[in-house]
Amino acid sequence: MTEIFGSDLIAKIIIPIPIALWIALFALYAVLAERKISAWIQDRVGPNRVGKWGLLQTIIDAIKLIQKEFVYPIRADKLLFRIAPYLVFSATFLGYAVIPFSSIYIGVDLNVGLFYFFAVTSLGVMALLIAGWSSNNKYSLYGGMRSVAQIVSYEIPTALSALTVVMLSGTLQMQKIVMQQSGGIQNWFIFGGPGDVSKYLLVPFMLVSAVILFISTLAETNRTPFDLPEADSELVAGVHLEYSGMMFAFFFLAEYAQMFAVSALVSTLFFGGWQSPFGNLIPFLNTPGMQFFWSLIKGLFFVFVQIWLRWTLPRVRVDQLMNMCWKYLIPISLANILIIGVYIALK
Amino acid sequence: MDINEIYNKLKAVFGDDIIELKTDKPVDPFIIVNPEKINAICYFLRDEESLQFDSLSCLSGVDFDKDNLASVYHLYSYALNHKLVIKAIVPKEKPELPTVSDVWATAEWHEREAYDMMGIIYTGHPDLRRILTPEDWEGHPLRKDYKVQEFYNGMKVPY
Amino acid sequence: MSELRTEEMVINMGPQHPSTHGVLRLKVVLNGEIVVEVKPYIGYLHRCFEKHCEAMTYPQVIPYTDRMDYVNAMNNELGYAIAVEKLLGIQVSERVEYIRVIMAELQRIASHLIAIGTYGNDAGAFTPFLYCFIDREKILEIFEMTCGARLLYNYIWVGGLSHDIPKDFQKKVKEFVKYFRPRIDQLNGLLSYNKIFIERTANIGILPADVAINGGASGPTLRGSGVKFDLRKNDPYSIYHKFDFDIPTGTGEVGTVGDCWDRYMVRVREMEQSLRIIEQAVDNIPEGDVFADIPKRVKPPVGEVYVRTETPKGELGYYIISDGSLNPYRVKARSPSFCNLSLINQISRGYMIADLIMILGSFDIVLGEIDR
Amino acid sequence: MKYFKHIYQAISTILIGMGITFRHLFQKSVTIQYPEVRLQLPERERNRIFVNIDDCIGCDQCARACPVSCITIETIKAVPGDIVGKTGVTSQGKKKSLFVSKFEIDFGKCCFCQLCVFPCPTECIYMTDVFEYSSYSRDGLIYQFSDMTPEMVEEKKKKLEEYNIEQAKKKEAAAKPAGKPVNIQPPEVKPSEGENKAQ
Repeated sequence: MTEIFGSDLIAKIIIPIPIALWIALFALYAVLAERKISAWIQDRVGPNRVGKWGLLQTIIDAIKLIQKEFVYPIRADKLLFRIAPYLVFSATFLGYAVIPFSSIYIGVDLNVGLFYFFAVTSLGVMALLIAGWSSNNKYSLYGGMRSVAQIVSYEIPTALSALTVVMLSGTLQMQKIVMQQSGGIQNWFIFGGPGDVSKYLLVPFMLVSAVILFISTLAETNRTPFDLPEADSELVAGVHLEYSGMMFAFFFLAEYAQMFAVSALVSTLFFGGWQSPFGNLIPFLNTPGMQFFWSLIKGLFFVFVQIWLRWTLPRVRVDQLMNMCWKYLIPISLANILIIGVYIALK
Repeated sequence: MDINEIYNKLKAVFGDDIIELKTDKPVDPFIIVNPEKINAICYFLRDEESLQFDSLSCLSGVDFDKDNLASVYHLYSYALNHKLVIKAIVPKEKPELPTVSDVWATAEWHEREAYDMMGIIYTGHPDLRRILTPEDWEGHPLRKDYKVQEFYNGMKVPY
Repeated sequence: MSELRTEEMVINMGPQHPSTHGVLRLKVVLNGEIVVEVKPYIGYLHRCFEKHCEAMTYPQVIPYTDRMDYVNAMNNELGYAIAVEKLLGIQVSERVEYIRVIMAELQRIASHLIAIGTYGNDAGAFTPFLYCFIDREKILEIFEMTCGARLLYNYIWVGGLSHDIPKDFQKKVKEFVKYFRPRIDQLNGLLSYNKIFIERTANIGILPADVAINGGASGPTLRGSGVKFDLRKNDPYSIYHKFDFDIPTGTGEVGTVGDCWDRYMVRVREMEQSLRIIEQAVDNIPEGDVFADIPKRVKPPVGEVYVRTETPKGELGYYIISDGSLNPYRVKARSPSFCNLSLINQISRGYMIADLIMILGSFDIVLGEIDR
Repeated sequence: MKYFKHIYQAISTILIGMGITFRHLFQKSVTIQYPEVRLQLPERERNRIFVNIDDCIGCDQCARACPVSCITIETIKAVPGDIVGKTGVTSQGKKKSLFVSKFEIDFGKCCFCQLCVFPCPTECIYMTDVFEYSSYSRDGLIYQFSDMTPEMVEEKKKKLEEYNIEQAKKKEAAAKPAGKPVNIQPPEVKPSEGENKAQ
């Protein structure tokens, strides 16, 4: 990057801008997509008044939110109340730094990229707790407490299932993980990554790993069926309860940004990231420009699955959430690690 | 079980506390009982092997006539599939009678409602508060001589 | 180190809360997420139904009964009409009875659809809610076609009906029955047997049969506890004795008998039974005049009557005292939701706050009926 | 074993649910784009009431049938020789002998129960399918169906008063010799057939 921009500093300033733009654009249209897909699932039409097919709907909504006054609950801790939404958003935004969008475009290709991703995104939990506590509302406090328990617990299966890939690839560097999956669909880590025929033995275990990663990242983004911090039927809106206007919009933005971040993580680790599924058969599909396309399309696919799940499933209860994590996801992913370890040792 | 049999059975046990059996009115015959013994009678009705009135369908307060209020119990037996109506009549000056909420748990809210609407006081009730009207409401609205209060918390009541 | 001081938290759930199904206020004492005590406060929707009735003539009360359980107006009217007819000593014609039964059963399905849909919504699944409303819309269309109103019908009158059925009524009803059967299966696939939903509802809020009977529970709440009791069968009114249908009860299929899932599932199965009744009735509507028995003046003799009917919520009883004038002396409505709700404190202790929502939802309360 | 059964159940039922919602993704929506597309309302539709005042004889039956008392009717007796309305008879040929000086329906109170429609002897009050009549103030929901201007009301009232005084004088005069009261003919209202009337 330094070669392109001539200076390291300028590169560092310029590189995050497309990501920020992408987040803004994505959040706008993910909200619309969420509303449209939910509408289609429910045999409705969805937003269709503002712009063609409602394309401008969320922009109008955002403008409305910007115009709104900041309302502070009486006796709220104003400072903490104020900074919480921005903290949530920045935690998510920091995670984007290590997501490879293309072979030439990644914020920072850290050698501990994956580790950094988990570390930084879980900072968001602090902000949620701050938001819940500072609102001075019992429902919000419950939401905040739940989200802490939930996100902290689900860090473990997330990390454990990602570890299977790390074991196979031998690196934490995101760009390297993607590079290893080059050469077509059969080299993706969901199919055992690069290697001889024996790697196909790993397919069921990698599939389990990918599913666990998907489930636990879903829980970390607080989406149905794991949207306990904001469970609208019990806690009304949980941590978001007292927020209005732009501050609420930031929570919203952060949620959608994180949806894409974790989807990109799943696709990076298991589905080849920006790699074309056809490998080098069609070289055009593997040019840096097309790599953007692949990384986005894969990410968006998982975003779609998240939306799809949300409009299908009921919400789990808080103790069942913990049960699921500690009794099901963690043991299974540990077993998975063991099996992959045995495989590596035998090879 | 026929109402006459029930009446005779009750009469045999409680004697003068069972005041009257009325069957002349159209439909639904009922038994008028001494309000002070209502609790004991209800226990008997529930626990007696041949009666087994295990549920209270409905408990209503009624403005019986000019001087009296009535508490009407519609009983039903799931076990034996028969019904009974008993009435306890209390004077308006002292509308008190024992609760039956320890016999049938459902009576708890029904009695609260009767208290709220009619002003019948059920002695021994665990939580006799107003249930439908606000706690600081004046008067008992379903009495025939009820006058709407002029102001409630500064708001004009008859709009 | 001195012990950590902990105290219970009191949460006011409602009167404005998305899951209290109206303006119900629950004062919940919580120990962490565990419910220690629930105290319902009702009366926010009190509209003086009983006092109003004393100033109305008998036919004028019917629009008021509609507004008690507003998602179930037909059954409210039916109970009231039967009660007044009993006071008057009128026997209505076969045709009227058949139409009444069809209407009541359609309304039962509509009411259960709301119960099921909102229950899914309580659990966090919004999609079944809207599917249920799509189906309910079809029923409301039939009602609208028949009497012009969609929610509050004033259709079943003392001695008859306000309108005869329109020409293509039978066709529409049959179409609906045909359309609705697969929708129940879809609902079962989407919600009833969903593992998460089962986890949320099975073994939650267990209501043993003896507590249910003693506490005055009725309808699906009672049947969910395994008591095979339905007024349509056990104390038949109208012409329900002519129809062949089963009484679904809670069996503890996925949990314990009397848990939330059983109460929910009783409703789903009751919809199937209602379809059966409708199918039997719709082809056999006899010819006749639905207005013939409507009295010119409703002036019952002195007397009193207690009539109970099986509404979707449970046993709706009308205790009507007549003093021989044009206006009833006293009308007391024994509403099923009122009695069912009074059980909530007993059975929700020790469960979590999320379960409390599920327990409340499984009673299918309508505040219009509780507060009257 | 139960452990794996739980996992199997969870996955299979979730997939069933997802299958159902996926199928619905491609189904036609049931929404009606309301202001542009309108449903054909059934002919029995019960919405805003309309009163055909030309046929109204001012018998007050609808107001008495109303459970919420949202109908207010005031009438002035017509003096003999005065023609009520344009023709003095309803479209069915019934004689009108009352000026309906006030016929108000408060749709803020109306509960659309249709009880007012059935007793009307001339079928002049009926429910239409107009449902869009919201208003910014509650007064906007009070509909006046009488077509009489205040001046006309004043005039008729005066006329009646004069007539009454005249009649009283006549009566007084007549009472002395014969003692036979002269009544003003009450409006002829046939007993209600409305209750039996279907649409």
